[in-house]
Amino acid sequence: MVATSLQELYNWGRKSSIWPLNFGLACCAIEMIATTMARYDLARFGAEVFRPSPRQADLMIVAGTVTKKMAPQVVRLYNQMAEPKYVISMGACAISGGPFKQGYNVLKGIDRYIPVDVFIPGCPPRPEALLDAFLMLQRKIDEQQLTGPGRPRHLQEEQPSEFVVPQYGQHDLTPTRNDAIWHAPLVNISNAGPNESGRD
Amino acid sequence: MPEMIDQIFVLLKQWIMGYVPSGLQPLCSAILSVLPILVVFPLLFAITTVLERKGLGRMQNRYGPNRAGPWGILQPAADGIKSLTKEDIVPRSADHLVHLLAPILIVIASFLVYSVVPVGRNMVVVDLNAGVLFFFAIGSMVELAVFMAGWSSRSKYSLLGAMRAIAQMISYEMPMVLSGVVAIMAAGSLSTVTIVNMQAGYTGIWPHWYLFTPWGITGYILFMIAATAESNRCPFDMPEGESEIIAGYFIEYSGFKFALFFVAEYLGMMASSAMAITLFLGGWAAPFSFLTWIPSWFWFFAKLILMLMVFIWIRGTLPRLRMDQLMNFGWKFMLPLSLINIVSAGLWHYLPSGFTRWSVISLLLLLSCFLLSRNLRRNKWFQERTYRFAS
Amino acid sequence: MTNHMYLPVIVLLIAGAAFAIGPLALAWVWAKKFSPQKAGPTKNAIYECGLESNGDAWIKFKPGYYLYAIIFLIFDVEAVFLLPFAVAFGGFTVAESVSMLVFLLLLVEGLVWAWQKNVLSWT
Amino acid sequence: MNLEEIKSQIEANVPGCSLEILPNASPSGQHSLLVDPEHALTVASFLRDGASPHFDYCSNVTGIDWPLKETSSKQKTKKIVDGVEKEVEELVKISTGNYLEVVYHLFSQENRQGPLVLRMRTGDRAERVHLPSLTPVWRSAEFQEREVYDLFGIVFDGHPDLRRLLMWEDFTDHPMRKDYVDPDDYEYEPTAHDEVLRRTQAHYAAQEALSGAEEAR
Amino acid sequence: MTLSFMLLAAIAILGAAAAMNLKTAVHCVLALTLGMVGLAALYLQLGAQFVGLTQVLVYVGAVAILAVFAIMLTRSRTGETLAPGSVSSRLSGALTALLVFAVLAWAILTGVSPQPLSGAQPEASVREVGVALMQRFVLPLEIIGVLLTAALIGAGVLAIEEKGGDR
Amino acid sequence: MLGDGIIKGLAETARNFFGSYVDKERLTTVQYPEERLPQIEGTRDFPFLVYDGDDWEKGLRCVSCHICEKECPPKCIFIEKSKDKKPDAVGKLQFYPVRFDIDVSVCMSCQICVEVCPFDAIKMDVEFELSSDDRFGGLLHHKDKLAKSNEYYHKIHPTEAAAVDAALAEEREKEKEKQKQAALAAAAAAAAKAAAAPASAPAAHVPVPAPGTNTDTSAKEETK
Amino acid sequence: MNSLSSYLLLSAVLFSIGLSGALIRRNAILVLIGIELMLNAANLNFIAFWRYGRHPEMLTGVMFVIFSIGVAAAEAAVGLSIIVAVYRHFRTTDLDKINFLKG
Amino acid sequence: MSVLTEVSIDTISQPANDHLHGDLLEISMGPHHPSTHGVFRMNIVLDGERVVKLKPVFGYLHRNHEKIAEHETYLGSMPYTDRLDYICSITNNWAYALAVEKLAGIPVPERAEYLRVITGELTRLQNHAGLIGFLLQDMGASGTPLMYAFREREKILDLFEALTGSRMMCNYMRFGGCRRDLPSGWMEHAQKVVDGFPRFLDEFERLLRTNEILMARTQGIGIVTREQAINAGISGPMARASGVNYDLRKVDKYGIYDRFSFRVPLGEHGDVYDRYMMRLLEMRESIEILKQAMRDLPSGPIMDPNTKIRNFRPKAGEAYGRIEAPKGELGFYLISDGGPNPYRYRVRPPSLINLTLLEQMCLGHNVSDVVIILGSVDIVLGEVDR
Ligand code: SF4
Ligand code: SF4
Ligand code: SF4
Repeated sequence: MVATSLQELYNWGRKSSIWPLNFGLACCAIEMIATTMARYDLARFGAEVFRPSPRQADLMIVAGTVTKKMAPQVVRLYNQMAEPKYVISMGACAISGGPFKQGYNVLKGIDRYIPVDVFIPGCPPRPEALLDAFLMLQRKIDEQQLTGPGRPRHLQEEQPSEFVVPQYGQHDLTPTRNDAIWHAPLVNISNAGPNESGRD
Repeated sequence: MPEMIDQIFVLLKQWIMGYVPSGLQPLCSAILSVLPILVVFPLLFAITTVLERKGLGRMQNRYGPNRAGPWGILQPAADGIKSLTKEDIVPRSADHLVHLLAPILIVIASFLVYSVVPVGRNMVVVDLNAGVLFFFAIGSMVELAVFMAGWSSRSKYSLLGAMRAIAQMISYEMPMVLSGVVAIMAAGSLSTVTIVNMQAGYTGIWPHWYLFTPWGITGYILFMIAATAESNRCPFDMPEGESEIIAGYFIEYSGFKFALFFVAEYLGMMASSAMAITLFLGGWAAPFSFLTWIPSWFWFFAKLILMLMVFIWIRGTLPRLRMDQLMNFGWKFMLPLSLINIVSAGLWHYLPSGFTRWSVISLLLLLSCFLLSRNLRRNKWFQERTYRFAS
Repeated sequence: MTNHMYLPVIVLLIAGAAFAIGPLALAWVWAKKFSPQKAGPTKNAIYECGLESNGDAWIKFKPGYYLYAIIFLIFDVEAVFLLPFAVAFGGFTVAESVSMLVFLLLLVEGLVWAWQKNVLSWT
Repeated sequence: MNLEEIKSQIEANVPGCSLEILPNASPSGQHSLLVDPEHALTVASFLRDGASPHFDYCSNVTGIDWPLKETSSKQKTKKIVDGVEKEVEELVKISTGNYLEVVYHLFSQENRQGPLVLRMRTGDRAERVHLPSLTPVWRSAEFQEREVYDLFGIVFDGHPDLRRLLMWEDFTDHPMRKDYVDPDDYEYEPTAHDEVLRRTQAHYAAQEALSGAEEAR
Repeated sequence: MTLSFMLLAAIAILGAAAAMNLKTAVHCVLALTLGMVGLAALYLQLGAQFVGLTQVLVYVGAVAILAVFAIMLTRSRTGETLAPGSVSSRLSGALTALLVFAVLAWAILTGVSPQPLSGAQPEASVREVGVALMQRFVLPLEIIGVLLTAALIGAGVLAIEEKGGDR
Repeated sequence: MLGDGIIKGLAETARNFFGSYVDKERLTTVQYPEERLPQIEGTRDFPFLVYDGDDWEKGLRCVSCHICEKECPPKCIFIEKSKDKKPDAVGKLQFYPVRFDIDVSVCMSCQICVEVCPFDAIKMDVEFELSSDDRFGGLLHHKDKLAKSNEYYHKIHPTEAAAVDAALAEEREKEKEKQKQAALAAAAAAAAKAAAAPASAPAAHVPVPAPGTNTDTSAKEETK
Repeated sequence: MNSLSSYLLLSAVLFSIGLSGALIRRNAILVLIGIELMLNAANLNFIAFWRYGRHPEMLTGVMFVIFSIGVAAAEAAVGLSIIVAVYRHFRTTDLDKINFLKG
Repeated sequence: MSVLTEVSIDTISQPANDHLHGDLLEISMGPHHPSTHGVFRMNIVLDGERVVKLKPVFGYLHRNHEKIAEHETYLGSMPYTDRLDYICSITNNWAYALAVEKLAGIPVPERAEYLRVITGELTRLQNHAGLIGFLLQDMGASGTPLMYAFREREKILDLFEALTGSRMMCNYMRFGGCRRDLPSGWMEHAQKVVDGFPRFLDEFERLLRTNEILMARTQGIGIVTREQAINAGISGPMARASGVNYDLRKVDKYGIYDRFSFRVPLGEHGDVYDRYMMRLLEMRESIEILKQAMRDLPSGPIMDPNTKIRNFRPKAGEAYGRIEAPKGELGFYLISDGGPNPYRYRVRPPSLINLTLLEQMCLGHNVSDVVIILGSVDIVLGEVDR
């Protein structure tokens, strides 16, 4: 009884006071800013306190293209945030490199280096889509357990709280992905790409 | 009956004290006087944060927090719970002990100043003979705490922020003290209670607040500006200037330690406002003689909240100054003006009362204000401009 | 008795300390019980805009800050003399007030000097 | 403004420089002036200060990669085969390119004219990639030349601060060159095409060796 | 010898001792402030409220800040040794101090005759201080005014040279 | 005098503060999950496939011509063409996609696929609440998720859908006409050839132009 | 031991600590701090004597301390300025080194 | 290559009269910094708070736009141009369309030209409004000016959404015209927005134009003289703040700009205040243009009928097309080899080149000035790094 209400209180507190990191990367950041503005007003959820220092922020909205040059900084910022911390990957670029995924300097998804809680597709996602994702994150937080094996990562002692910061290499970042958290799903090859007969 | 309500807390305390064995009486009395402060002001802090966020929202055509609890009033509670359960990070290279002590010290200092604030008739923790001095002396501890915070973090931005903060605080502490001196001269006491009592009378329906004298209003405005600077509020929030030095001296603080800085900032702001109310706005005295039936503590808090609203209003409007301008303003405008204000308060005392004294002193103050501000503006880079157009 | 007079202040001091330390202790307990602290090399490094910070922050600082502190110190002491004067001001003769004015003017002279020497302009 | 006139102006004032007008077939009609690198700086200063109109504004600086391109075409030549003169069709290899080029778009703000398109070419694409920097003449070239250096690998002599502009310092390639191969990081592409598909499949083949294929859909 | 005296004395001594022994200059200043606050509290306890608060205002609010600035200003890039000097100089210094203390303690313990409190608890109210200041101590006041101005200008001159380099 | 500009500014914020209680202009917030902005007709978010009729598998207009796949700038469409054919929206026999995937984690909502599709088979949706915590499964939209009915299309883009329907109807008419002509011709030919042989189902014999050839496209572009 | 002598004793302790610091520390700023400490020890004496003296109403001790604080502040300002100025010349605040450099 | 060694800030020698200064403090502002408008970084060396050296570091948003465009069709690059200067997608479209039209010699119907002017000027309005909001945000105003600016911006974005389907990434122009004609009711709506806009400007001016703090903060800061501005290739409002009378709408008269009467405001001092005022004044002129264009909008086709959308292959050749984008001269330099995709595709980004003088502008100023100087340049990282 006490444990559940404690858990409820904990979850309620966390979800009602998610302070995002003041952090924008590209076009999506403009929509992120628009979300905090009068018409959409992220402040209604208590989340307008954009903290410029990662120490005081709870949520990192990766809004925009993560280039390879920027990726180490993003990971370092994430590492420097205090637990519990969440990541919303906003926009096509942050999820997968998006329209720029063919670029040599574009990271194909920030989830290669840090764990992401919610992905928002869109280029850029509408402010409402960000709000929707934010609500989704709140729901996720609400479902988290304080104890037991199902408890979230930040409550588990053995789970890492910081991840490998990639280094600049001669041609690419090293490592190109963090294998501990990112696994490409296995896909049947014949389905992975168009078979030649299907093309004209 | 109005007296009853007015003194309800005092009576309550006396009633409780009646049940306490006499050996414990002093301690109990102390605890009972301290307890309300510990409850009321943090609560007020919480309310102020919501008010600020909602007020700013309204100024900016939006609602502000309205989801946590009814109308969002539980927002601070959520923030508190969140901060409490957040990880506490101390940078490796930081000075751990000082890093820990800084937020504690700043909160202690912010609380201590409330011991001399009279929040109502007969409602003050201690009526110190040198109450105002106590206020300033304890207030100056904040500077040290800020320095400790910025220095111990060993981050470049925090150090910059701390240096800015100290430079700013020491520059505005003088005007703050000196502008308070006029009220002390008039009241003839450093005791906050006496100062308020001196202002509690009425002429007709008009109160005897020091605000309603030329030197009083000057002093009040100077005091408020200095108080804004002391509590690092906009437009003097350079020490934590987000857009410049990220978060200033508390950049490396996380979790509840950071929250403590937040608390201290608001407590400091409220304390300065409370002192301004005490010195110039008649403390708990009602604004009109026919309103004296409303309890004194109500008036105090009404005034306090009003002043906090002004702080919020200013924050919602103004951009911040630059460091050198801030220092210039402090040393070249505020300080001389507050000195002149002291002199004019002295003159006021020696001049015969009546219209002459009013006009002479007002003129003196206006003139010096004008001259000083002209001196500030006597700058090529401080002018309105007209533009040409090519077609 | 003096001691009793300061008792509330002491109580407030302790209470203020408790207000600060209590939650910190609570947070510590929470961290112990539920949410383990996870220190790490990057996490506990200095924040500098997402880059690795190089060079120490504890450097020799610019003298500009120092000048203000000197003037402030002098004026602080001045205030110390001014306050008792202000308290007793009501009973003073003009001559006594003038002597305070002279004191003030002496210091103002220092201020004017500093002003003119541009000590007061921040670079 | 006429390119011919400018050319003759330059020739009159900068002795020894060799200029060439490169015609542009597109409807834009922006023909360009090829300058030899040795005299480029002098020509540039002349264009800014001496020429009429003054080209005081250098708007755009960019590089172009022309890799060696061998086109072969059939040509009929007369040849003596077996002592008999015959018309023989022969495959003639024409190789073009194999140089890097910088293009400057100059305008005159004073007379509101332009663009004057100035080009310089390097000797080849590997060794002789040095060109004079025009930043001393037009400050606006500073970042753009750095960018060209970064992306194309043209080294501008006389540039005040020639570092990579966009990529990190340890990066060794010049990605805007036509023969640049970008790093292979297509481990996963749900809708892969062409080259990307090939690479993705390679990754999957490696993965499949590890475990049984599993439907991700 | 009340409890409060013991406590405050302990704080003062602790602060002073720490100020003289810590390795980091900033720590020393912070410790000094602690000692000063302890002293100020002792003044309060002795009924000299105004003096006690002045002590806090001047030492914590101003002198400590100034000292901290001076430290920040004189930090050398190479880092500096704050450790006390050689063993011999340390020893001689400590011995001298001890000797002085012994003499003082002896004088106090033998020389001070037990004196009754003169009448009631004296209170130095601010008003009295003010009256005394303006009536009996006018001359010292003006002198201190001159002194302060001189100090301001003197320190300023030293500092302006400092600043001259910027121009 | 120092401060009048500041006071003007303060007055402005005060006006907005009090205005927010009375004036809609000064309180522009739309409280999203409960309130929504009115749908703007032209809005585009992600593409979807239009189908006619009730059965989405049968009614898909897409003929798997791979044009959109090739033109999509970030290459986020993947189509697998069927081996067999079935009649399409206009009634012609066409291939259909056995697999049609759009990776919305890449799609940049540029609408180029819509522009180039000669068959009005792919259109832009207004659905934006697609957030997911499943990186790989949640954001790769397959045919079943992409297929939306023509009625839905009418609901979200009424004007555009009406125009498309009109164009399609016209084409259908044309097609019918053509088929009729062909049938007539066939019938005539058949009649002329030999009255003995009974006319078998003529439509099945109509030669179908290869999908994806540009003949349709150019016609399409002119109508646009 | 009576109250007065305990205060005096405390003052003596503080004085000795300050003295030892002033003698032992090599950093000029810390030496100055030591001197400050000694001065304050003396102030404590004045207050104690005023408090337990024969004529507390004369306020002499208190006034003395107030002036003493003023002087101490002036001393600190000038002293620290001199240290900074010296630092400017010798690049160090280490008194031994300063002596050495001078000699 | 020896030149590759970085000229690191660490190698800056201490000034000779070292003892007269404090130590130099080297900090990096950005790439994660609240006021670098994205992932821009400046390595700053501070003496106290005064900037003695500043080196911008680019590339944190280098998205390889040019390389990608070499593999895309001409049409396929159009949506990518939206993402260059992601605040003003329409003007980017326009510049690109203009360059392609030059390259291939495509005429544009009159109505389309008008639509381009209307949308382009609306873009300028929302860009400038946003910019002054951001500038004041950098100056420390807690969001209020930015909120007001975005309130107006949202109205314009609504117009864009109704016309082009997207709020930010309009992808509106095509070679030889525009993609979509005005939907019904759009014009009335737009008229309302444009008519209401001066109200916002008045409000904004009341809020801040004569504000003492703003004047004190911005005047005399980050001065660029006329000659420097020209030589450094600075364009757009920033150049005009320095008194350079060079507005491509007047110089090139591209599109149909010679049909509108409007004025070009010019500054004298070239400081931050002038740059701020340039934007305010330009907005008023844009409103004038908008009013004229909306009044005169003719009917007719919006696309050149002979232009192909797919399989567009211009003849071999090259062209440089430029327009006056809100941030300055935005140029596209295209080389065609006759294939379906450009052989070389180059963007001349105004933001990047306007930063050329950043160090010079900031030297000797305060850290706080650096952020507003940067803010007044009006950069968008998508364009700076491409
Ligand atoms: S997803 Fe689109 S809008 Fe967002 S950053 Fe990438 S390109 Fe820009
Ligand atoms: S272009 Fe149209 S018909 Fe062709 S594959 Fe794409 S959606 Fe289907
Ligand atoms: S909208 Fe653009 S990116 Fe998305 S599928 Fe269509 S063509 Fe591709």
